[in-house]
Amino acid sequence: MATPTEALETVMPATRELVLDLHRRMVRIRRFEERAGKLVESGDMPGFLHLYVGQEAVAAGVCSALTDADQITSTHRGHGHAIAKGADFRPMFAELYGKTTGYCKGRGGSMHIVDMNRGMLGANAIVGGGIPIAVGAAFASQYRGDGTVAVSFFGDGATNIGAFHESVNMAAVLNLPVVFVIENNGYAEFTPQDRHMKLTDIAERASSYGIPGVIVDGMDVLAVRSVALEAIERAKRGEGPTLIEAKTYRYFDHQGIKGMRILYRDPAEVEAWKTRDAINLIEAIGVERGLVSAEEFADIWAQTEADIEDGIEFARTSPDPDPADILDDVYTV
Amino acid sequence: MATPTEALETVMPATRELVLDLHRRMVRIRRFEERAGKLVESGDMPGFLHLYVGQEAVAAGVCSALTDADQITSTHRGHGHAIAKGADFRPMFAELYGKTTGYCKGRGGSMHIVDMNRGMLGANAIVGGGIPIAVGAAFASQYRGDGTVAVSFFGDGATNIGAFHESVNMAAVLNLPVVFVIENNGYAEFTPQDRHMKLTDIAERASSYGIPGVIVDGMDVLAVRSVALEAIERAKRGEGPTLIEAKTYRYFDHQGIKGMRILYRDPAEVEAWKTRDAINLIEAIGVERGLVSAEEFADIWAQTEADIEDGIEFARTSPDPDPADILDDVYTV
Amino acid sequence: MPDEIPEGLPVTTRELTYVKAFNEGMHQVMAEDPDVFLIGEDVAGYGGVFHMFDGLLTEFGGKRVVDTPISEQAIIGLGVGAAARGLRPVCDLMFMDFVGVAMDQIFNQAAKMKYMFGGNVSVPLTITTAGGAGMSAAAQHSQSLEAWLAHIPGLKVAMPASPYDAKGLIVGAIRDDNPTIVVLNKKMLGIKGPVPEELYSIPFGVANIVREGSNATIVAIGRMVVEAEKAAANLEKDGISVEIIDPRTVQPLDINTIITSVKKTHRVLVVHEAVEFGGIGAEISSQIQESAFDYLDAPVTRLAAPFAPVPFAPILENAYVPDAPRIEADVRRLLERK
Amino acid sequence: MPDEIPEGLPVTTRELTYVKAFNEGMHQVMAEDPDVFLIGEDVAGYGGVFHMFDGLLTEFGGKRVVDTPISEQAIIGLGVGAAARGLRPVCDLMFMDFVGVAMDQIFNQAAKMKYMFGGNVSVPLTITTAGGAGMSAAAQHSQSLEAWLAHIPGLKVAMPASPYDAKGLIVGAIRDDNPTIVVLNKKMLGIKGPVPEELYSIPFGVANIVREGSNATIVAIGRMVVEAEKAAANLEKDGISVEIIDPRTVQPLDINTIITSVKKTHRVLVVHEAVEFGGIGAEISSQIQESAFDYLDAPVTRLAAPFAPVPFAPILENAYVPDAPRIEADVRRLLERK
Ligand SMILES: Cc1ncc(C[n+]2csc(CCOP(=O)(O)OP(=O)(O)O)c2C)c(N)n1
Ligand SMILES: Cc1ncc(C[n+]2csc(CCOP(=O)(O)OP(=O)(O)O)c2C)c(N)n1
Ligand SMILES: [Mg+2]
Ligand SMILES: [Mg+2]
Repeated sequence: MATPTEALETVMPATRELVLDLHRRMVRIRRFEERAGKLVESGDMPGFLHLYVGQEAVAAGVCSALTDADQITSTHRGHGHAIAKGADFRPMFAELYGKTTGYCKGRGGSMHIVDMNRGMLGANAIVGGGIPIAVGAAFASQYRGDGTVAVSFFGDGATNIGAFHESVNMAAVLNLPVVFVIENNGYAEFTPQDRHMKLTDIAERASSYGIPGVIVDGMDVLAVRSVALEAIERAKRGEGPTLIEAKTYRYFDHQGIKGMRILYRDPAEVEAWKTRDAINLIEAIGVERGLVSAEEFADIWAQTEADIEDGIEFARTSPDPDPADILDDVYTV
Repeated sequence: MATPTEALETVMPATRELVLDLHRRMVRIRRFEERAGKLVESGDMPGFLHLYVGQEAVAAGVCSALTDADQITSTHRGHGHAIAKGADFRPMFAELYGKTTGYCKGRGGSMHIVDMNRGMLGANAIVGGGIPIAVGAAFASQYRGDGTVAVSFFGDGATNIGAFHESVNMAAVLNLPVVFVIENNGYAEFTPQDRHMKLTDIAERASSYGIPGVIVDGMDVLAVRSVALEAIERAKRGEGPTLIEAKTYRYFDHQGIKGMRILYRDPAEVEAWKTRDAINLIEAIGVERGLVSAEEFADIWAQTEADIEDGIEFARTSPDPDPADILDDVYTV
Repeated sequence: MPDEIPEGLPVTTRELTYVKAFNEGMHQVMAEDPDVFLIGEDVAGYGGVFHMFDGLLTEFGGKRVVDTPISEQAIIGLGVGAAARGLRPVCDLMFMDFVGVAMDQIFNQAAKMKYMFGGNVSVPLTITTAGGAGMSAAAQHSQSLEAWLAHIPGLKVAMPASPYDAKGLIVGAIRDDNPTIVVLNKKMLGIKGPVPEELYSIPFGVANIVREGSNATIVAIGRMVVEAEKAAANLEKDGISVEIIDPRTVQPLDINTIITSVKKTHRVLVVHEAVEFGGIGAEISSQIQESAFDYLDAPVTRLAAPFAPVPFAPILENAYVPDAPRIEADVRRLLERK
Repeated sequence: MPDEIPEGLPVTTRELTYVKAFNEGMHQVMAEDPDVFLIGEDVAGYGGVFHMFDGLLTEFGGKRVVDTPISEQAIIGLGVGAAARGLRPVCDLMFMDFVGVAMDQIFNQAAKMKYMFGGNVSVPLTITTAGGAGMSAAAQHSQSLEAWLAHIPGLKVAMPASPYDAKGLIVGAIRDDNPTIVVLNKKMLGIKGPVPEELYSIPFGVANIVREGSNATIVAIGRMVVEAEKAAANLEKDGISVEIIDPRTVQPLDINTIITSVKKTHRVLVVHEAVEFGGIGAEISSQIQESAFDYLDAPVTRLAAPFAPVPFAPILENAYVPDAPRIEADVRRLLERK
């Protein structure tokens, strides 16, 4: 059974701007996911979703340390990474609704959100599929010497697939500016970590590649940002990749909000993790340190709400794709 | 540049029978390979061969610790494993000649030697291809509770491919009776180890799977046998897999005897390794300890020579396959 | 090869869904043969993401129903090794789209082992997976890749198109001494049909004449059989009599049954969900015109997906996958051809 | 699409081997475009196991010519990521048989990215590999798997059948803004033919009429073009005039050139090295009878490998791969068909 990382008082320094920025990224993810999840479950939206709720600090912390020129690759659980990287709600909702105004013109849906302008090189429906692609993006950084880095996000379960192994080793050998971020939420679908590997700390796998492995409290967004910054600086200095393991948790089911057909997780475990909710933690820090007021945090929630309504409205009223265009964009012509 | 393992005086205990047995296995491999290599280079035999000369102690040491009921999987460089596991020269040569009397009735050739009666579950022309198959053989051992184990042999280069990672982790999680033997000869084709990974000791990769990793001098057949025995006993006790790294060297080129089109290895490196030749070492031990006389060793060489002549003669005079049978054995009917 | 229903056995038939029928076949064949085991991602505790394996862990225990890490190469490879040692592994691949990460073990190892090893090894491995579009699952979770699999000597490939076949073909696959792959269709999981309670198996390579007819033949693969039946029912209203052939397995392919039908109807439409170019329909079409050239009153026609990945938006996906109206239209066009 | 030979350019032609022609194309296109890099196993220091990449490391240095660990998923995936960022990676897969370990990156990632991402990304990735039998390399090092690749929307597939095409198609592939795969034939590496010194590229989707004729058409893929030429030369002695079409790329397939020929000759044989069942010949055959049904005097005939893995023994392998005598015999049979 997964247990929350020990409740550390975060010791990371923070500015008012930083707290607001990180909080905004996380709240935007949280509310987007909750709404999107409901829209699918009510049948308003097609398909199915892997929701990121609970894990917000990982995407927010890492992406806050990146610029638009830096690239990320993501997973089936990719909305959080896209939003943290700066994706807009309008084309995101439009994509989930399968509209022409969506990030993929309705072709991709939830598992393929992309935003090339923001360095979001795509979600991926194949476990491990995005990892070598991030290595390639980092290769381009090195080739061009443009000072950018790439980050690949993936789950604990993904670290058991061949593509992970090949990619991290390749990046190590070629000394590429890439950061590998394991979001260890304790489960691969319904299989707990102790049934899919014999390690507690997946960061240990870094030693197989001769690169640093770092464990971080994935509920502490400041801590995540801090280790990410270090890894990114290292990458930019030409010292190669880092493997970061963020210990985190998803509050909802593998797919959708509440599908827990079987009790593969103890409800007490879920509750225990929620006591260390990343958004609560940053709000507490902001208020305690006198950096941000409760009202200001409330404003972010409210603004997010308005942005979501706007995004949904935009998506709903956007045009459907035209089946006559079905063969467009198979090839670049 | 690969350097030979420090020249340790072997401290392993040995009996006369054991020394004779190990010596015989190694000499049989050495001479088979040298002859087969020449037969291909002279155009007498079709195809191409990856020769095992230099690495004999690994196959001999490990396979001496196995019974016919134990299973092994092998690689493109598989003759040594087959011979060490007890394969006969006649069907081996016949297979290399593509004859019906060969181990695969001429269908497989050098890279697919199999001997089901001796637990040789096949060479493999895909790097890493045999590793999950050994895991499956070990699964069968566990499923049946028959007390057998499986061993997978593969090279340093193969430890960078996805199948290696998935297989070792799977075996660890399922606690299977399998032993993974890395034959680290310092090169993947023409690429030295330090260009294909950032580790010196590949055994360190064991820690990624929560299993023991062991390094052994791959030129010391007694030492190899000893670590193999320990891993096998462990597996049989139900304690799961072990990753063994045997430091060894191939004397010939990646393919064939002398193809060194480019100087990817320093000739001095080759010579340095030859000073610790595994067969010389066991002969020295046998004589020094008064277990086996020089004449007895010479008899083994002579007997091997005779067996080789017999095998080649058998192969040459065996019938070719009949093209009319080309569709036989695609399916079990 | 066992018969479809063993003779003399009492047959009690009732309605079951496609996935329940499959599941019943799994239960019965595992009860029959202790060498059968199931391994894959979330097949044990969770019963498989499509409920395909519900109840198996409870009935047969953790030794025979095994959850794994996300490691498809190792899952299939484990099956190959265990099968070579005489067990009868069922390895689940969840989505057919995942063949790409395990392809080497499927085509270079499982399928070739027997031949390459001179007949010395049999590999009675069964791979289960789910294919097909129509679930808004987009490009990497909706594919039909049977053409790849059917092009691999040594492998057999089943595509059940009814609950009856879902049960009979999984049993047939597991009892078969060769590597087999059974491709369920995700959109058919809840479709109901009559299924005998008893254990039975359907041999590979025997097509099903789903409906007899005289004006045209439709060869339909997987879920397209259902769409073809709807089209045929509509065409019948206009007095057009359509024969529907479901090959059931695309490797081996029961071309004889198809040829017999075409020699009777002289016109044939081949329908599948996969993209048309290089799809299994191409092979079927080629074989038909090779064997029944002089009987054809019109070219063999194919209806399949356009040459694009499966799009997400429902409106596009609906346009992408062939359906009854388009089958009907194509049959009418086929009949108009002089 | 660039022309085959840029107009107005002086053309100096001399004899080169297939592999040298390919190599020259690599050199010239890398000199032309600094965004092109090469990555793969032993492509740098060793120049590739088939000498395909000889001299590139020396000319372009270690930044642009990169050796890797044995990690094909990461090699192709690295290419996908770098291509998405605008570089033009050439990723070598050494043997075509190895596609199985990298298939996911090829078909689910490289090929689908553009479409799945709504057109927002182009993936100008080139994969190089070597296929074909005849080298006593057995079942896992001798395959022709172009039918799989041609069935993947988003990917383009070239199979050069001459030194001229080996150079022109690798250049065309690298300049193409889509993921492409260029499949050299191992047994053709030493074959010589005229090759212009200048840089030129052959666009994808344009067939080559290798030989004009009137009695029958042979559509031949890869090395089978050479065998078809031998057969045609022999048939000519008996006054039989054969037209040979080499599609050069199987995706896209220049069906128009084939159809035009068939409408002229009325009889057609399709030849390839891959196993017949589900091979690219099935698609070609289907399209021919769909588009030229009324012009055919005989069924479209296929000649390809039997449904078995590639056997090792030379006597079996020779029987396995189609050759000139069998092509000749099939053309004669085709002409006898009433
Ligand atoms: C190659 C492949 N295998 C299996 C799946 C099915 N699948 C989707 S998500 C998932 C679990 C992933 O676990 P993890 O990497 O821990 O990510 P998480 O879902 O926890 O975020 C699985 C098995 C897949 N999409 N791709
Ligand atoms: C999947 C795959 N990739 C590449 C090859 C080509 N290849 C054959 S042997 C070899 C090197 C293997 O190196 P290693 O594992 O160290 O074994 P060694 O040859 O040194 O015994 C390579 C790259 C292959 N056969 N299979
Ligand atoms: Mg997880
Ligand atoms: Mg090696």
